[in-house]
Amino acid sequence: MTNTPSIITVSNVIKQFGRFAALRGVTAEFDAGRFHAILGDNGAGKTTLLRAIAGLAHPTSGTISILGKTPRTACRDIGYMAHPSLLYDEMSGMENLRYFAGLYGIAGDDTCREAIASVRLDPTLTRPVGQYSQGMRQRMSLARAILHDPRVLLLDEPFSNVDVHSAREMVGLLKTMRDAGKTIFVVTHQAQLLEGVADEFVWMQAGQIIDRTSSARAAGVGPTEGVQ
Amino acid sequence: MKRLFPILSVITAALLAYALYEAMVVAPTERTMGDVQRIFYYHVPSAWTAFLLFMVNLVASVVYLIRRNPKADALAVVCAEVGVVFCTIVLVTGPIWARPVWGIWWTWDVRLTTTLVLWLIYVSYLVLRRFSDSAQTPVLAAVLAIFGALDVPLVYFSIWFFRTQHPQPVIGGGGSLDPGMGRVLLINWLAFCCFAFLVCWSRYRLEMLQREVEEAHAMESLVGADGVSAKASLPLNRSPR
Amino acid sequence: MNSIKYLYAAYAATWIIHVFYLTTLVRRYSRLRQQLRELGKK
Amino acid sequence: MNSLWAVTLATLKKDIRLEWRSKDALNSMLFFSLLVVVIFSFSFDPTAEESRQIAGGLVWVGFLFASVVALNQTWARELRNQVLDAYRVSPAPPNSLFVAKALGNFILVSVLEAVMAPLFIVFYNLRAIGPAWQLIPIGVLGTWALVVNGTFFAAVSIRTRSREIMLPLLLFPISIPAVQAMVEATRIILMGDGSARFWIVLLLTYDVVFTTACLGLFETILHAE
Repeated sequence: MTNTPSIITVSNVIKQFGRFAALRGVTAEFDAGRFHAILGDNGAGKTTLLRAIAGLAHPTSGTISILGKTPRTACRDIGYMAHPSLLYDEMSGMENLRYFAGLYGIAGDDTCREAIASVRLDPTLTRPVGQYSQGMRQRMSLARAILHDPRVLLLDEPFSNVDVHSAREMVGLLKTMRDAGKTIFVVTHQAQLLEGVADEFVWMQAGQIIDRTSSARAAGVGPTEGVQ
Repeated sequence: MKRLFPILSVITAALLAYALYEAMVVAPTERTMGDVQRIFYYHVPSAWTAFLLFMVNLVASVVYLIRRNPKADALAVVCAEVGVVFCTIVLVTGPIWARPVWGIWWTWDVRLTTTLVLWLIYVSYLVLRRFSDSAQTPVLAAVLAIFGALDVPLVYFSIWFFRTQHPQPVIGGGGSLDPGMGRVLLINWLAFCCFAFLVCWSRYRLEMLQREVEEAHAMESLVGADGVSAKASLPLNRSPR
Repeated sequence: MNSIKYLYAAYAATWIIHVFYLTTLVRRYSRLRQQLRELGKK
Repeated sequence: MNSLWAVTLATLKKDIRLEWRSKDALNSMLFFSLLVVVIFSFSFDPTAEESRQIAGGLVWVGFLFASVVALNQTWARELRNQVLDAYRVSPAPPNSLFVAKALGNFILVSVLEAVMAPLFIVFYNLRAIGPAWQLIPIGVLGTWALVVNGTFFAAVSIRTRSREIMLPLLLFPISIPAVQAMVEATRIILMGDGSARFWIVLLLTYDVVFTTACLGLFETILHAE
């Protein structure tokens, strides 16, 4: 486990959508190999920050660097999982992963099978993803995100709309990945699920980072957890 | 800069008045068309000005795509909008001219039709700007401007060839211009260019003001709703713009 | 020739369009000014 | 280069498979185009000799409307579950996605034309007086002209509000020379009225110019956010 300081540097990032700024000057450094939970109310800018780090949204101003590269050039090091599944509902899990593996230039089914097995799903399932339960779909979505073995994993609301059991299972999976040396970012409003698991809690409000704490309870400012 | 605007306005007004006098009084009356031919002195300079503005729009769009400079984008919007205004004038005065001369309102003349297509393209450009989410608008619009520019020569050739196959009344052109007419035309063009420049300048300032207001709104929008903590930290992180 | 009225119509149309456009600019400008004032008050 | 084609093929295969499973674009388009043909034959008396003159126009305007329906569907599939983001975070070349989509639409619209054309021929009792084989290059080039810009502007319009209506608003003005070329070329061949060479060359030029432009600018559009 290499602990290079600050794998991701965000400096003074502003993201403006017309008359609304989702990010209003975010500056932060994030360490490698740690589990970061990003918390905040709806509209606090969590998702936009994650999308900006993933290279999906270009900041209006400011810069983001990942391992010294821009988000776009660092794309092989980033795994991104959004709240929607990012999978084709009409295809089976294996068919989906095979296609996405192709996008990363990974040939052969072994990698896909391993990825599916690592999220504790059955690679031989032929059901289309659209018929999965929400918890299964989230895990399959995670399998897609880790397909190319990225060093940084960005997850947007991976626990919403799933039952507590599935959520805990997901947390367990993420913990294992962190222990394997990956840097993990989770956007959530369910802070209590990550208490004792995440290394750092990043509190966002109104498009800015307002606090960074090591425990979900130690937060001085910021919203009460689980409001939304 | 602030002083320049009124001075330029006065000069432009004088120039426009003088150009109008030249067009109405000094310019020789055309033999076959009569006085109605004087529409020419508004119609043609408007067209040239519109084309010039669209060209500036294209250049600004390309510059924006390369440099991502918001000022280039602002210039592109301004030129497109003012260009559409001038282009509209061309399309309105064209039929007013055609009617008494050829007895028809519209003719599928090469230049008139190309202008129409150009107008359609730039109206769709303005519609696109209106209907897209603001963060991406400049990029999409700039791309559309490039596509439009590529389209114009093709439109011109297709209509030109179509016309050679389907004989229709020949508009203007042909023959050489009376030198007196050429001079008046140039004076009018100069006057309209100055006028267009002034309008663009005002519109540019309006655009910049609008962006300022949007930015102020954006930076303000969450403060009211979310209370003290965000407000307290705002001045520290506010962008220096 | 009666066609002189077409000439006046064309010139008038030109300036009507210009004035109309300038009016919309002025209106947009005053609306922005208003918003700016409201923002300043907050 | 290798991965470019590999990804293009994979994407195309994936699209065809998805279309085959749901068939929503194909079915709605086929029915829509059938309606277009029928309504046109009510509106323009098919038996009149004049309708021969405008048949070229009718055919292509029908195709144009039908393909807009298809083109609007192109990216809808990628927006569901935000799958497009999965492509955007991957290192796969953006142009592969564009080429795959354009080829997919080309196939779809060609199928559509293959179904609609016989209906037009039957209803309007069409037969070519000029060299009929030239209708094939006209069909191919004309379809590509509609589809290449259509795919591109569909990708533009998904980034706007009211996206379904934006596509024709953006696409039609740009397509004017292509539509004119297709219509004229078809008319010339149906009427046996001289040579369609100029129009075919114009179509070819249009295709080359805009295919290049699309390939050059698609990445900008895909990552515009």
